Amino acid sequence: MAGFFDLALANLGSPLILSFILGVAAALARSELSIPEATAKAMSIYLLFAIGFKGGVSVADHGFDPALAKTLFAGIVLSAGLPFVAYALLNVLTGLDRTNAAAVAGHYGSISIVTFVAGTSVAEANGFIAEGFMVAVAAAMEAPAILSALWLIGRSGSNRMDGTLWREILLNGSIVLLVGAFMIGLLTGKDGLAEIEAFIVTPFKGVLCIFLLDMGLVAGRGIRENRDMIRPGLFAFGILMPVIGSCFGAAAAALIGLSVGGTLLLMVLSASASYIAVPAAMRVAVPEADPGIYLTLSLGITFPFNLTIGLPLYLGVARMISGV
Amino acid sequence: MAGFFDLALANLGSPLILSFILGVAAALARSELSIPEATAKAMSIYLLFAIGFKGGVSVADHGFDPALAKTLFAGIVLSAGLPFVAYALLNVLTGLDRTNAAAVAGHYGSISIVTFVAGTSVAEANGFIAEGFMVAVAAAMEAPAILSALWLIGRSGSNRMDGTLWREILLNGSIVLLVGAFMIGLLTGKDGLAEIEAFIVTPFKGVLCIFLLDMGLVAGRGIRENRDMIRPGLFAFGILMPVIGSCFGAAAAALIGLSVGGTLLLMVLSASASYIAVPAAMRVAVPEADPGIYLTLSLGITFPFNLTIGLPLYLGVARMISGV
Amino acid sequence: MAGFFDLALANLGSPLILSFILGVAAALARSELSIPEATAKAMSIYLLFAIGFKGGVSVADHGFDPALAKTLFAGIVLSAGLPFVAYALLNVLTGLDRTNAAAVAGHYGSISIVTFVAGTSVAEANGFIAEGFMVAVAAAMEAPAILSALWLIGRSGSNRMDGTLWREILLNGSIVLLVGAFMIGLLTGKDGLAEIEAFIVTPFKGVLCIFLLDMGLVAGRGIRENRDMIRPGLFAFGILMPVIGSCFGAAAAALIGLSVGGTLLLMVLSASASYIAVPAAMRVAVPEADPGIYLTLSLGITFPFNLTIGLPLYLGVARMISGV
Amino acid sequence: MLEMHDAKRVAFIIETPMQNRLTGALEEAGVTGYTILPVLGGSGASGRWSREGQVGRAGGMVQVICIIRPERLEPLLEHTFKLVERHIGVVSVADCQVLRAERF
Amino acid sequence: MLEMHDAKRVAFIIETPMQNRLTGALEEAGVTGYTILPVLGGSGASGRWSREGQVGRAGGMVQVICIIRPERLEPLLEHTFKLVERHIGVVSVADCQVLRAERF
Amino acid sequence: MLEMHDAKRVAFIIETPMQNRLTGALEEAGVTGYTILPVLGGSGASGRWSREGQVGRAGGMVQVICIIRPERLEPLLEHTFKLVERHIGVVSVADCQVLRAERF
Ligand SMILES: Nc1ncnc2c1ncn2[C@@H]1O[C@H](COP(=O)(O)O)[C@@H](O)[C@H]1O
Ligand SMILES: Nc1ncnc2c1ncn2[C@@H]1O[C@H](COP(=O)(O)O)[C@@H](O)[C@H]1O
Ligand SMILES: Nc1ncnc2c1ncn2[C@@H]1O[C@H](COP(=O)(O)O)[C@@H](O)[C@H]1O
Ligand code: NA
Ligand code: NA
Ligand code: NA
Repeated sequence: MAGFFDLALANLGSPLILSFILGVAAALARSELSIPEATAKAMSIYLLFAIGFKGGVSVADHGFDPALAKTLFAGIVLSAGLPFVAYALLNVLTGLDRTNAAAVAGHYGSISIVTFVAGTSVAEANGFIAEGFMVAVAAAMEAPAILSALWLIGRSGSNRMDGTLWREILLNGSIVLLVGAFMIGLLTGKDGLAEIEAFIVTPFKGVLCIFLLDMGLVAGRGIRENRDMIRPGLFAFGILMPVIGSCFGAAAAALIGLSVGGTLLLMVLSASASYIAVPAAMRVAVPEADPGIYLTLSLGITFPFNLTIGLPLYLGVARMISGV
Repeated sequence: MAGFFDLALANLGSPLILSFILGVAAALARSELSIPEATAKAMSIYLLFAIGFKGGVSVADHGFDPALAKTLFAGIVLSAGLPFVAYALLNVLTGLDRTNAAAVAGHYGSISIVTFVAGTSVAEANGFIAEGFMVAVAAAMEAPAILSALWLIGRSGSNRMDGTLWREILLNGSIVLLVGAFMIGLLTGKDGLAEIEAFIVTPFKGVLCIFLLDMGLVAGRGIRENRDMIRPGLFAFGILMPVIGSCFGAAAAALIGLSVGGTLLLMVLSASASYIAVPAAMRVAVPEADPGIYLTLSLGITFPFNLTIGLPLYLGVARMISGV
Repeated sequence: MAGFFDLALANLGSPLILSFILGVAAALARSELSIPEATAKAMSIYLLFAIGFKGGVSVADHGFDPALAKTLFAGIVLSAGLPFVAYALLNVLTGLDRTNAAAVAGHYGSISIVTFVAGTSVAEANGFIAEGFMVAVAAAMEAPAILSALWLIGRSGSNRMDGTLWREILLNGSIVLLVGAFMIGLLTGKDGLAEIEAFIVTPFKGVLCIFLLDMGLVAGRGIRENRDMIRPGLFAFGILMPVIGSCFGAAAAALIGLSVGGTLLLMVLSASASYIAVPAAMRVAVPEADPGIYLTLSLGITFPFNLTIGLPLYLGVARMISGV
Repeated sequence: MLEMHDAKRVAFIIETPMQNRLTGALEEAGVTGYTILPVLGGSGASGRWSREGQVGRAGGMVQVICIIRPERLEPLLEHTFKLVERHIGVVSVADCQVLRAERF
Repeated sequence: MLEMHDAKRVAFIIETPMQNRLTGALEEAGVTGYTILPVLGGSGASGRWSREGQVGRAGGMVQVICIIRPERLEPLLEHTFKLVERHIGVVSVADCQVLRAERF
Repeated sequence: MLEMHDAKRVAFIIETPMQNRLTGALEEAGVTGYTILPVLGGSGASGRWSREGQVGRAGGMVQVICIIRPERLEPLLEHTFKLVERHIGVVSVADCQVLRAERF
């Protein structure tokens, strides 16, 4: 436990988390500080490209790992299965109606790529390098949860999906960029990395700082405007669900035999909730669900929780499992 | 004097100043070259974050300096007091009415953070490192001048400020970012800096080049469109006032006993005029004042003067005072 | 020939080209991946500034080269002359009317600066450094082709140009930035470069990757939306014309006696087609010409061809000519 | 004087993820002319939002404007009503006049 | 045909620093529906400006649009007049029609 | 009630490279008040386009809006017709009302 508190403190004292906290504080104080939309989009493109590319290079470097297929499969099962866990928990903790509960549940099966990136940073800072293919697992976990959410809404759910929506989900910008950059990294390997390392590796953490500052501003604004909505039951769900999700992730990682870094990342993917791909799909397919609920939960509660307390917690568990 | 000319030439021959001149020239020639608004905002966020962070790290590194409180106090007095000097000078040199004169005066008590950043660059290029807390002084000097300006406009001035405006001024984006990054730097110290140095230190000067190119474009456009407005009296004020301001800054620095770098920066803060925080406040509280006058003066005359001639001049004086 | 295939494969396997291909593939698959307009503009400003600056430093470093004036002259002749070649080829291969044929022809006399930048990258990757003044040649080749195009449209062509349009063409953003940065590099030389090298040199290739990803997205979208328009004759023109243009460039380079790098770049400039300066001028002066035709040709066919097949081909020829 | 013709200006304020579906429905209704304007923020029955409070495209909105001949209004509204009805947003119609009616 | 209801479309072009004050005044006047559009530049009695000539938010403008029931026009204008009168900018009102009048 | 005056709202959707020429023509026609709005994309006789599909300024469009006194409409349209006629784009005119007519 002492180890966890040290980790948690070290985590909280890093420029990354402090930048996020600065953002939240500024938004709560109603400062007009803001990052232009184009800049935020540019940073997220940079982060996705960099992390995808590095993952690909790492796979190229270590050769094909039989765990890759297993982890991909586990990721898809987790993404499709966790919404059912979340739905059950929501029924216990909150009074959300079926539609809203299902919509929220879908978010928790899917993933937050920024939490994943922050997890990679924490892993590396503690000397654990994850399997490069975890990037591909992240991409694979984006979409299945959406299907489960629609199934939970009811039979009519399937009618809500048309071909266009399918294409939009499977080819959404972040999946294409992540997988595309992964493939480029895989094809060009260490030589390719050497060419653009000064761009995608060296300044990475600094860019992530500014990006987390923006996430803090957005999360803080969400909290401020939806504070009436965050009743105790929802709040408890936003904290409990990631912890429960991470346990499923940890179990899967232990079964597959992932490294400490890989275990941490599979836990993080399971624990994190989507705030880009799933909300966009829900707006189209389930317009009657209230975005104020699912965005506030995933962005205003679960994301900050994972970033500040979740990450060191999950790392502690990942180390325990691996006995490191 | 020979020393000053060498300095001035070296300053003029740096890529930073040449980029600014390129921008002014392009705008005067009516080229459609322009930097997107989002990019300019992103660069200013980067510069504020970097300079705030580095200031905080430097304070963390050198420990608490008793001069900090004194300089903060001096900064606030300068910011609140210089508008009265400016107002008197405007009455002598120009025929501006009370409202416009007071509005202009407010700008000269407050500060230009880009001039401050350029001053830091010049100080470092000449081997002088300023006290890290000067960043906090810069933040403290943004707002007091606004109060003085409103007081100068007359009794009714105080009615012009409501709670919202107060919050907008004190929590404006650049103050929050500067102070927030300063605190992060203070908390994380050298270790934090090491993590993100490749982002906030290494490419800093290059980003500043492009930012100054943009400032040149904006200043040049302002000069072109308001050239009728720049009568000799106003022009003389735009040049004289920064020199006078810098003398007050130099006197305060000498009293406190700041280093050469710190003296230079307090002079620069006193000499520079706001073109972000104060204009925004004036538009709300004193809409009848003409932005064409105060923006042209601060951005079109004083900013270029400080950047090209002022900086080497102030550095010469700062070295003289310190006998270096 | 074996040498060419090796070169072509190496070129295709670089992260730069793979990023471009990723962009094209994403657009063809109708992914909603996109780079914000402000970010794309910011990257192009960065690339132009960096390449101009480095060119200026290189000229400052090597001293005045008598080949400079000759190459500038050759560039202007190529830019003004190639539209006539293109016009003749269009008449043979396609059924375009006079106006559209002339508008297309103008694009092929002018240049694509991104192709030029990619050419520089390929040259350097193969150990050939081009003459620094090639940047100035690129700037000089932007505009003359527009005059030839207007002349081809007919007598009335000259009436289409007013003073405003002249100024817009000659002072368009990319010319001003390229020439301005070149001058700054020339004035500040190696010392100036040292100050901002970490910004304009180190991350250059990485930025170019993301920029080419965006170009791929734009080119792919253009191909998708205008696929009906691309009949065999136009397609053949889009492939043949750059090859023919490059031969003229090679001949001029051989006459002047440029280095391998310089020869490659003059070939690339001749082979590439404008998609910024010339389309803007055509929209104003020849609104009846169809942008769907000239943009699809230059951006959807010739640009990808040059990037993937053209560059290694031209490098092979440039080495052959120089016997290296 | 230049001859002007009566027309209708229909303005949709609609969520970004619905944009392609709306323009698709317009095309089905035979409307090929429209313009898409960016929206910075707004407020309505479903609360307040601003573009700066967005990560990704989920929450943003756009404005789609079509200028059409008066007789096309009814089919246009009918083709788009299903989309508009289920989703948050606003539709307004105003009279206007255009030159060159043959283009609409 | 779908039933349409008469409404008023009020458009304010106003300086960015006044945006929150204007939307606050709208809410005081009981108007909760509005949309904010970006403005690139313009020209008026106080001269010309463009978004590219801006550092910071001092000089920019935005357009705020509200669609309201006709009977709400007068209170809306009265509540916002003070703000609009002292500051540069333009207010225009036009007739329009909306579906689903109950939402306005 | 605040007194309102009749006015005309003219909206031009026009290619970005023509923007300065259009505002110049407006100024020649004695119109000094106008506002320029960004346009994200659109579709018309000349096909579809979107701002994301642009490199450089060649293909983008903007919307220019002028609110004028009714009697200024004719000279305005006459001065701008030549520009608008040769280039792609749309002009529409609508009735509106303004406060403070002396400013127009
Ligand atoms: N009365 C109105 N006037 C103008 N825009 C509105 C109005 N009502 C709603 N909107 C816009 O439509 C969006 C969604 O509205 P709603 O469906 O009412 O939540 C809002 O965020 C506004 O941008
Ligand atoms: N007649 C008008 N038509 C359209 N926009 C206008 C008009 N007059 C002023 N504006 C807009 O309002 C801003 C301020 O106008 P003014 O208060 O007249 O300086 C201008 O920059 C324009 O964006
Ligand atoms: N009927 C229309 N309604 C609204 N915008 C239109 C309409 N027709 C054309 N536009 C706009 O004007 C641009 C050029 O139109 P066009 O000249 O018809 O190709 C289009 O891309 C649209 O942005
Ligand atoms: Na999850
Ligand atoms: Na000052
Ligand atoms: Na060419």
